[in-house]
Amino acid sequence: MVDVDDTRQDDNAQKPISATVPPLTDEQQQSLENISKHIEVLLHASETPLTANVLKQHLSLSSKELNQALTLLQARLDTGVLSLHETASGYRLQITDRYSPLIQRVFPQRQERLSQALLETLSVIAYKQPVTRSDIEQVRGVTLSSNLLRQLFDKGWIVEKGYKDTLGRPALLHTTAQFLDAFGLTHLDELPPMPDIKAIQALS
Amino acid sequence: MVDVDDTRQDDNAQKPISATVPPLTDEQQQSLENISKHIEVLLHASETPLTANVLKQHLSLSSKELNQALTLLQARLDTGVLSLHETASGYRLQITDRYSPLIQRVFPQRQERLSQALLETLSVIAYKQPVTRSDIEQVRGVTLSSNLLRQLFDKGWIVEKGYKDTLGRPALLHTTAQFLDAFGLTHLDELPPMPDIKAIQALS
Amino acid sequence: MDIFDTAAIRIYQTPVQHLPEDLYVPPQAFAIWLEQFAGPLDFLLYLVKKNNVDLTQMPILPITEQYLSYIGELDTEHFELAGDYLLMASTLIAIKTELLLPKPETPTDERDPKAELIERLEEYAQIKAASQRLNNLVRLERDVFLAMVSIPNQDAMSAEMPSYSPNLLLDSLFKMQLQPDYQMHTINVDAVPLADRIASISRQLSTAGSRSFYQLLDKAQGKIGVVVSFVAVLELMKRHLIGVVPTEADSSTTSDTNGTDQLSSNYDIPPLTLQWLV
Repeated sequence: MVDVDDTRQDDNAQKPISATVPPLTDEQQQSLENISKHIEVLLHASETPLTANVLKQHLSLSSKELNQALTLLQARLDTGVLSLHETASGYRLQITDRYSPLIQRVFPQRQERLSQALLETLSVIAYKQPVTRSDIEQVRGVTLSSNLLRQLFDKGWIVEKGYKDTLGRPALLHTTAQFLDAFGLTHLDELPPMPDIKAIQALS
Repeated sequence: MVDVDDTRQDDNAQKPISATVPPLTDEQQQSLENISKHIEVLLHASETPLTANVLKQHLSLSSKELNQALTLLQARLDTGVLSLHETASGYRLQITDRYSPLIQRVFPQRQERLSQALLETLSVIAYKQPVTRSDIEQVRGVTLSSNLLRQLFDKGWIVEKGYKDTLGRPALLHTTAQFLDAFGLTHLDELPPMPDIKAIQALS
Repeated sequence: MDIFDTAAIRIYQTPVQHLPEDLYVPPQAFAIWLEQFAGPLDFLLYLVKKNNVDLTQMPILPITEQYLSYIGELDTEHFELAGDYLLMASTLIAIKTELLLPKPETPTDERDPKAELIERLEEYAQIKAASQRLNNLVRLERDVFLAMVSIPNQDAMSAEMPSYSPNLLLDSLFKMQLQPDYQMHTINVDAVPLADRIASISRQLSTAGSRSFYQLLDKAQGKIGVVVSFVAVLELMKRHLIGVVPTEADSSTTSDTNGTDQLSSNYDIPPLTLQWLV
C-alpha cells in the first residue's frame, strides 16, 4: 500500500537555515516566517505561476527578504507533499513527483478527459487570441472559474503575454507550442476553420 | 463548514502520547505519517472533495487509521496556511480563513459575486425543492433566463431529477452536494431559516 | 370602510393625498433604475415599502396607479425588460377592475385576486429575504478559498502524452452555441449524448456542405447512435441550420419506377441528403 519513499531529511523550520547566513534574531525569524506563509497563500490562490517581481510587489519585499522567505518556505514544504517549483513563468506549488504513481492509480482519468468547460475556454483562446479573461466570459456567457484557468496554465497550454490597453490593463492570454503539440498541430494555421458562430447564434 | 474534530487526541509526532491512548511504536507512527501524506496528495489532486469511504478504499485503511491520519494531517497543516474541512461531499483542503483578506486584495478576480436574480433563483430551488422552471417564475414574477439557469448548472449547484406529472412533464430541479459545499453547509437542514411570514407582512 | 382609498396611504402615520414626489425618476434613467429590481414583484414590494403600509393592508388602487405610471415610462427600446412588468400591470388592472365592480350578493368559490396577489408578494418577500440570508453565509470562492496546487510534471505523470483531436475544440464551440435548451427532456443515462451528436453533425455538415444521413453516423455508436443522430438532425432542422435536399446523382434508380409499378414506388423512398444552410 505504501509505495512511496518517505525517507527524506526533515528540514524543520525551527532549525537555522544554514551556517553561512548570519543568525537572525527571533523577531526577524518570526517576520520571515510570516512572509513565507504569505507567499505560500498567494501561490495556493493564484491561477498563474507568480514571478519574483510580482511577489515582491504584492508583499512589499526586498529581493533578499524574498529569497530568505522562499528558502524558509521550501524547508517547511519538505515535511509535506508539495514542492516549490520555479518555471520560466514563475513560482508555483506542485505535488512532489514521487507521488505521481499514487495519483495515476487513484485518478486514472485525470490525464485524458477534458471537460466541456475546459475545451470551450481553450477554443475561445485558440481561435480568438489574444483574449482577456472577460473576453472569454463574454463569449461563453458564464463566469470563468479560477480552477479551470489554472488547469490550462498547468498543462502549459496557455500563457499570459502583454496587456490590453483598457481599464485595469487585463492580461492577454495566448496558446503555446505545447498546446499545438497536444492537439497534433504544427502551426495555429492548421486549426480547423472556425464555424460561423455569429450565424448559428442568430438562428438558434 | 465543520472543521475536522480537533478535540480528538492530537497524536502529534513530536508530542508525548497521552496516557489514554495506547502508545504507538515508532514504526506505527511512521506508517501513520505516510498515510496522512497520501491523504494530503489525494485531496490536492482531486477536483472534488473526497469522502471518508473513498479515502479508506483507495488507501486500504480502517476507520480508525483514517481518523488518526486525518488528525495528524490537520496537525501538520496547522504549521502552514491550509486547513482540512469536512463538507457535504467529503474532505477538502482550503486556505485558512485568516488569509482571505490577503487573497481578496491580491486577486480580486477570485471573488465571485452572485447577482440578486441568481441568488433569488437559487433560493427558490433550495428552499422549495423540487421545483420546476415555472415554479421559479411564479415565485419571482420574472421570466427565467436560460443564461441564469445555465450558470447554476455550470457551477454544479443544481441538477434535473425526475419530472412533474403535469402537462409537458417539466423537469424537476434540486440543489446538489456541491451547492452545500459552496455555502459551507453539510445538510439542507442547515439552511438559514426562512424569515417569518409575520415579520414579512409588517414591512413598514 | 374603503381601505383602498388613496387616503389609506400613510407616511409616518399621516394620511397623504398625493403620491410622494421623490418617487419621480427621469425617463432616461428609468430603464437603468428599473434594472436595479429583480422583477415586477420586487418593484411592487418597493412601492409598498415606500408607502409605508402593512402588506396585508396593501391599498391596491394607489399602488396600481403608481406602478402603471412608472411602467408608462418604459419605452420601446427596453421592450425585453417590459414583458414581465406589463404582465404584472395587467394583473393589477384586472384586480383594480374587479374591485370597482359591485360585489355579487352570493359568495362565489373564486379566489379573491387581491388576496392572491398579496400572497404572491409575501412569498416573494420571503424568498428575497431568504436569498439575502443565503448570501450572508460564508461562501467558497468569496470568503474562503480553495487551495490550488499543480500535479507533478507531465513526464513524471505518464510516459506517453495523450493526444487530442483538434475537432474536440471545434465540437466544443458548436456545443456551446447549440446545446439543447435545459427545458428539453434529457435521457438520464445517455450512452450517446445528444449535445455531442448535434455538435459533431454540425461540424461535419458545415465543413462538407452536404452529406447523407448514413455518412453522418458514428458507426461505433450502434443503434442508439442512429436514434440520437436522428433526433440531432431533427433539432438542427428545427433551428433552420440544416435542410433536406433530394440526392441528384442516382436518378437512374427512381426513373424505372414509373406508373407501372406504383405499389413498389411507394416503398422506394429516394435517399435524402442533408445540407448545411448557414
